[in-house]
Amino acid sequence: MQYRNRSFRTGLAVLAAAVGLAWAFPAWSFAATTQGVAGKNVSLGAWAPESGPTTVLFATSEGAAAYFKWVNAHGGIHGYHFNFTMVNDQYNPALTPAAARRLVTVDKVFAIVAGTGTPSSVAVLSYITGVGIPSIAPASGDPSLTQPVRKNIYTVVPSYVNESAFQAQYAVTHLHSKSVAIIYQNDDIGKTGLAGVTKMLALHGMKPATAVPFEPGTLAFIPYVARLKASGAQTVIIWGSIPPFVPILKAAESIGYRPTWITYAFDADPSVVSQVPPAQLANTYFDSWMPLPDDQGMADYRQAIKQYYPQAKIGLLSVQGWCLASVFGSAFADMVARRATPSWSGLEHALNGMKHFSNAYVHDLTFSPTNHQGLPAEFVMKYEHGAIKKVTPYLPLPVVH
Amino acid sequence: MAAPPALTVSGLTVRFGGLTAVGSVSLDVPGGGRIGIIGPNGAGKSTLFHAITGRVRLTAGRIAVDGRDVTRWSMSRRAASGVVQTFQNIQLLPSLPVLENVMVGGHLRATYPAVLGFFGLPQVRRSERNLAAQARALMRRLELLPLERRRVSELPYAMQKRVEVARALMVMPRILFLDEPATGMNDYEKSFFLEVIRDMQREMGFALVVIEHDVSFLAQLVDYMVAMSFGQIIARGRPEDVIASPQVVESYMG
Amino acid sequence: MSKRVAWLVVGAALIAVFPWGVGSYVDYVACLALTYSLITVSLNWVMGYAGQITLGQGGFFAVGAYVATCAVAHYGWALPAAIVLSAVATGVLGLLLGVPALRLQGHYLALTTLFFSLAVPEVIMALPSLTGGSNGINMPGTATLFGLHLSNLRAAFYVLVVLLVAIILVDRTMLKSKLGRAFMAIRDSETAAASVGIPIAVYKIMAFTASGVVAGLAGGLYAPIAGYLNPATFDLWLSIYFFAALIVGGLGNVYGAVIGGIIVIALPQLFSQVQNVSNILFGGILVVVLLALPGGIADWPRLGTGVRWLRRPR
Amino acid sequence: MLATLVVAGLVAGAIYALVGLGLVIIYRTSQVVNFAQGDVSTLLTFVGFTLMTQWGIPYLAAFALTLVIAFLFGILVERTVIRPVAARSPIVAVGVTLGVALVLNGTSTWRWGTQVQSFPAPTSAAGITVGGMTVSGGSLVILGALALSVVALVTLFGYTRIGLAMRATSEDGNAAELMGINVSAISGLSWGLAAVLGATAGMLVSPAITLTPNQLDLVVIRSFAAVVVGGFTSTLGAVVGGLFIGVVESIVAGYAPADLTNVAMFVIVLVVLVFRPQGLLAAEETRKGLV
Repeated sequence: MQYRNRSFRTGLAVLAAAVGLAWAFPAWSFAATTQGVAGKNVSLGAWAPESGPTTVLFATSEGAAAYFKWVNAHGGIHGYHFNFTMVNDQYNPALTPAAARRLVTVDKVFAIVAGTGTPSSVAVLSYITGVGIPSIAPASGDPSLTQPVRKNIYTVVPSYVNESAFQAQYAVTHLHSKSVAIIYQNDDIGKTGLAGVTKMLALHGMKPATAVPFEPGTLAFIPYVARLKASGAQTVIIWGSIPPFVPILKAAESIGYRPTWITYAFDADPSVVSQVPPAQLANTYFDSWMPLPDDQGMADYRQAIKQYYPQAKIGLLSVQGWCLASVFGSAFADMVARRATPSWSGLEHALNGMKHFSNAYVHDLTFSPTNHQGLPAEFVMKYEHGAIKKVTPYLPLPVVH
Repeated sequence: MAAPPALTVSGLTVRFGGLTAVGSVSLDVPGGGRIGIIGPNGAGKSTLFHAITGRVRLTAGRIAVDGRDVTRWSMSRRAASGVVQTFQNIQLLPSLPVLENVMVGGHLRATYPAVLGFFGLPQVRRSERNLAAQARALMRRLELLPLERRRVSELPYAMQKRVEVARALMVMPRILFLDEPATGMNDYEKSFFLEVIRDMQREMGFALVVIEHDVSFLAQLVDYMVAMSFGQIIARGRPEDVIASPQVVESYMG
Repeated sequence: MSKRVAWLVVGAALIAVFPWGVGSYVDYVACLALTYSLITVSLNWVMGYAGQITLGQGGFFAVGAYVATCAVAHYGWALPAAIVLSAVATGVLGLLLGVPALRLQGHYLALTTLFFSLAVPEVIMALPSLTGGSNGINMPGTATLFGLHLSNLRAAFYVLVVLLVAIILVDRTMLKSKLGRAFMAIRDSETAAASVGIPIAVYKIMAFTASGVVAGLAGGLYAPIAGYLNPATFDLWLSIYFFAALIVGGLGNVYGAVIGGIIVIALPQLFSQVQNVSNILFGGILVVVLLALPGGIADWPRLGTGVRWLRRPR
Repeated sequence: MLATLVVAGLVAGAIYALVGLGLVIIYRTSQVVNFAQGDVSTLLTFVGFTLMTQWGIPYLAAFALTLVIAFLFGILVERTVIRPVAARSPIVAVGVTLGVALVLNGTSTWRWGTQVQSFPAPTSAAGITVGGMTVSGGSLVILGALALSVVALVTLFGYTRIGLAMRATSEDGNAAELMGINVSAISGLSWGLAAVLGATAGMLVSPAITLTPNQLDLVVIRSFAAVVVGGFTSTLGAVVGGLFIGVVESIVAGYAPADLTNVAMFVIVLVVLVFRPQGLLAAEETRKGLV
């Protein structure tokens, strides 16, 4: 019994220590309308999957962080320098509310930029909306973030519905495909993609030749590809967060199936592409709203990643973070150029003023008070003679609901 | 042997794979009787106990308690019918104090529905107080009372044996099986134990079946003895006769 | 006033003022930590007392949270009724999960229950019309617990503390009854338990059921606090975290379970500001604690022996 | 079609089996379920990746070197953090493996980053074509690796003194100790072997999937299913279980309308647990006589 008493006291001691520790956090105030701006220093932040099952997406957070470090090193934006804080939410929607509250009440950031992940972003929607802090360009294409429109949330990543609809449209109108199939990751991202493809095909009086779901992490793709082959589809759209592009194309090659493939530009990375059977690569189209990492215009990005995140690989995931952060950068520049001190309403005003806006990284972005979905323009690429080439100019994304 | 048997074992056989541990043993235990079992190591004595109490599944045979067939009953159900044993390798709850170990034996006599244990209702507390009082009474008889708050894992082996006996008595057995109770006891402890268990048996009226290697100790405790070898009963009768029988002497020699 | 009462008063006062001194961030973390503590305490009933290794707690948590949310969002139930429904549902599931425990031992049982926890999010994904599937589901903000909005984290904090204290009292009471003794007898020696007439099957199932009820209550409370559920929360690692929480806190000790639940939530928060090493630090601390204190943090009085023994391994 | 699916399933199943074998070997000698098996494999795959792509060591030499490193690493882990607790409490040791998993996962993330990397393939050979069905070179290597591992393990367990000692340890550690077998050395050896198997699986599967710190999450779950199906104490059971799950999964993916591969896995596990809880190939030792 003495032993039990002792552990009871242990409990109390730990409790007291916990209270003490927690109180040590300076976290008194309510979020003011302009917090996180001290002179010419601006605090920004984002939740990021630094650990957990989806660390792959952490590269996007690193890209955003690299952007701000690069901006700071080059004189800032109209003299403003940025301190970008990433808080690990492990890609767990139960922990994102903690991360968001920490950013808002402890780190007191001015805005959240490029918070990563769909489940995470949705989990804090009501909190972010309630606080009113700007959340700019989350790394998620979930339509629910901007429908309905929330005053302080703006998205840049094309909604997965529009994106997949764009791919289907390209298959039908440019490739003149008579039958289009989709292979998609069996989760919300994949299913949203399926919805976009289905809607676009319906506009052309078509239906998917087949729709094949797969689990993230699947090893053997031959069964899935065999079903695509059996459907006789001429064009196959590959959909997922980071779709297993190489295994799918290898599986297709091994069963002698060569349709035209359409996939997202994450897969156009040279190191990925080098593993694809050449005969399949010749039939593959990549779409993107971002420049490729090797583009001439991305020299700053490449230098910044090498300098600040040498462990990270140059690739489209970190390009994404860079581009998303650049939209914030442009809006911030626009706000302070009008001699306005940074404020939430000022930032929202600047964003709402973006009409067919382009900067060095993002094209044809349009926001308005009733539309917070930027829908940047996309282009299509293809590998020819070992080098990737644009096969279309920037094309507007189709609007489907 | 006029009294009706409390326990009837007939044709009890236990095989492990190809090995016959107990081969067709039959045995009657009269109510209130005292039976000793002797035999060399590996004779199947403990296996016989385990088959009777339900720890080991029997291959063939029949077991009846007061005429009721319990052959297919689980160990806990047999315990509820009064078939209780202590173990050669002690089976106690090492992390708990002595008192709790003994009180576990009163499980079936805690009268409240188990689920009420989550809520400290008066009825639960009353029942627990009664159990504790009964456990302490037993512990006093076995001179365990000063140790009531000690964890059993801290006790010497002979004391642990005693705690196990106290727990078994707490069940209020109809037939009590003691498997080598005197192991690890010195002469003083043995004579103390002998006295206590005799007294308790007289008071509580249970039948006693004891496995023991210390034959002279056993002879003082029981009035009927059975000798086993290679899973068979090779002799039975009055202790002095069994001990002296040539088969028994030979089985120990061989 | 005895020393113990003084301690209690100090503790109660600290808890009472706690949510007012910290911001909503710490309040949220505290609520999450208390929820985890509740579940770890329930896990302790099965693992610490009844000695059955289980990784099913994540599944219970998920079912509890989703049942409450669906009952409120789709069927218009009042929140208290919905939470009770959660507890009933997880209790039934616990009862079913207890059945394999009758036939399986040790790590077999652990893996069986792990597959239960893995299957739960699959089922959630497979029923999108009910659960929102992978899009997740919102608990209506109008739901209140006897007038309390649990999305108000301070209110939620007090509710959780009250529930946790109540469950600790139940735990203490149970240990002093034949129920607790039977659980521990089964843990220490099933042979001994059976030899005194304890029906092992009944008690194992009872442990799983009771544990399910408490984990379901915790899930039901978590739903309105978080306001949004997504199957991504209830992945493979969740159940393993509860397991780790109990081992680190102290198997078989209710205060250890509480501490463990708090630690697995609070400790990673200390490293949550990204430094690329949060997993290394968190994992490293787990390993070091277990090496120094195999009995968990609640075993700290024996830290000396642990360390000494660590210096000179077997 | 069916033949293609079966072969594809066997290849995936071979990976589950390789990881599962590691789980079984460790469990048999130390009664510890090793939750770090996936992260051990991944970290070592990254080591191999560095040897091949950054140090420029030829594929085969780097592969072999990685296996040596794996063996030593497995022993190191067992020595430093598992052994001190395993003998006292296997449950606590399981908790330690969780901590190890986190540390190793964090190390992979920290050292190699989170970007998708591509791991060199063992062979670019086109493979063989039988009756219009092509089996790729990579697939053949995976199947060959499993066959080789099984032969090696069977030889080790059945025909060498160390193997007999390992078997004796898994039957009864105390008795083995009394017989003069150095049980703790055996436990270290089993961790070394498990790491070798995991590294093999990781390096062979990585060209097919992509190399990331969490690449083996799904594989590990399937491997757990494999050992539950096969029997947690049976070496052969892990192989049969892995191949069985791989094939069933492949056939389901090829014919079922929606993706029911996970459902199929749960059904298999459930059926086995209900009708043969100790697994298809393990001796009946998980049952108890008391209840």
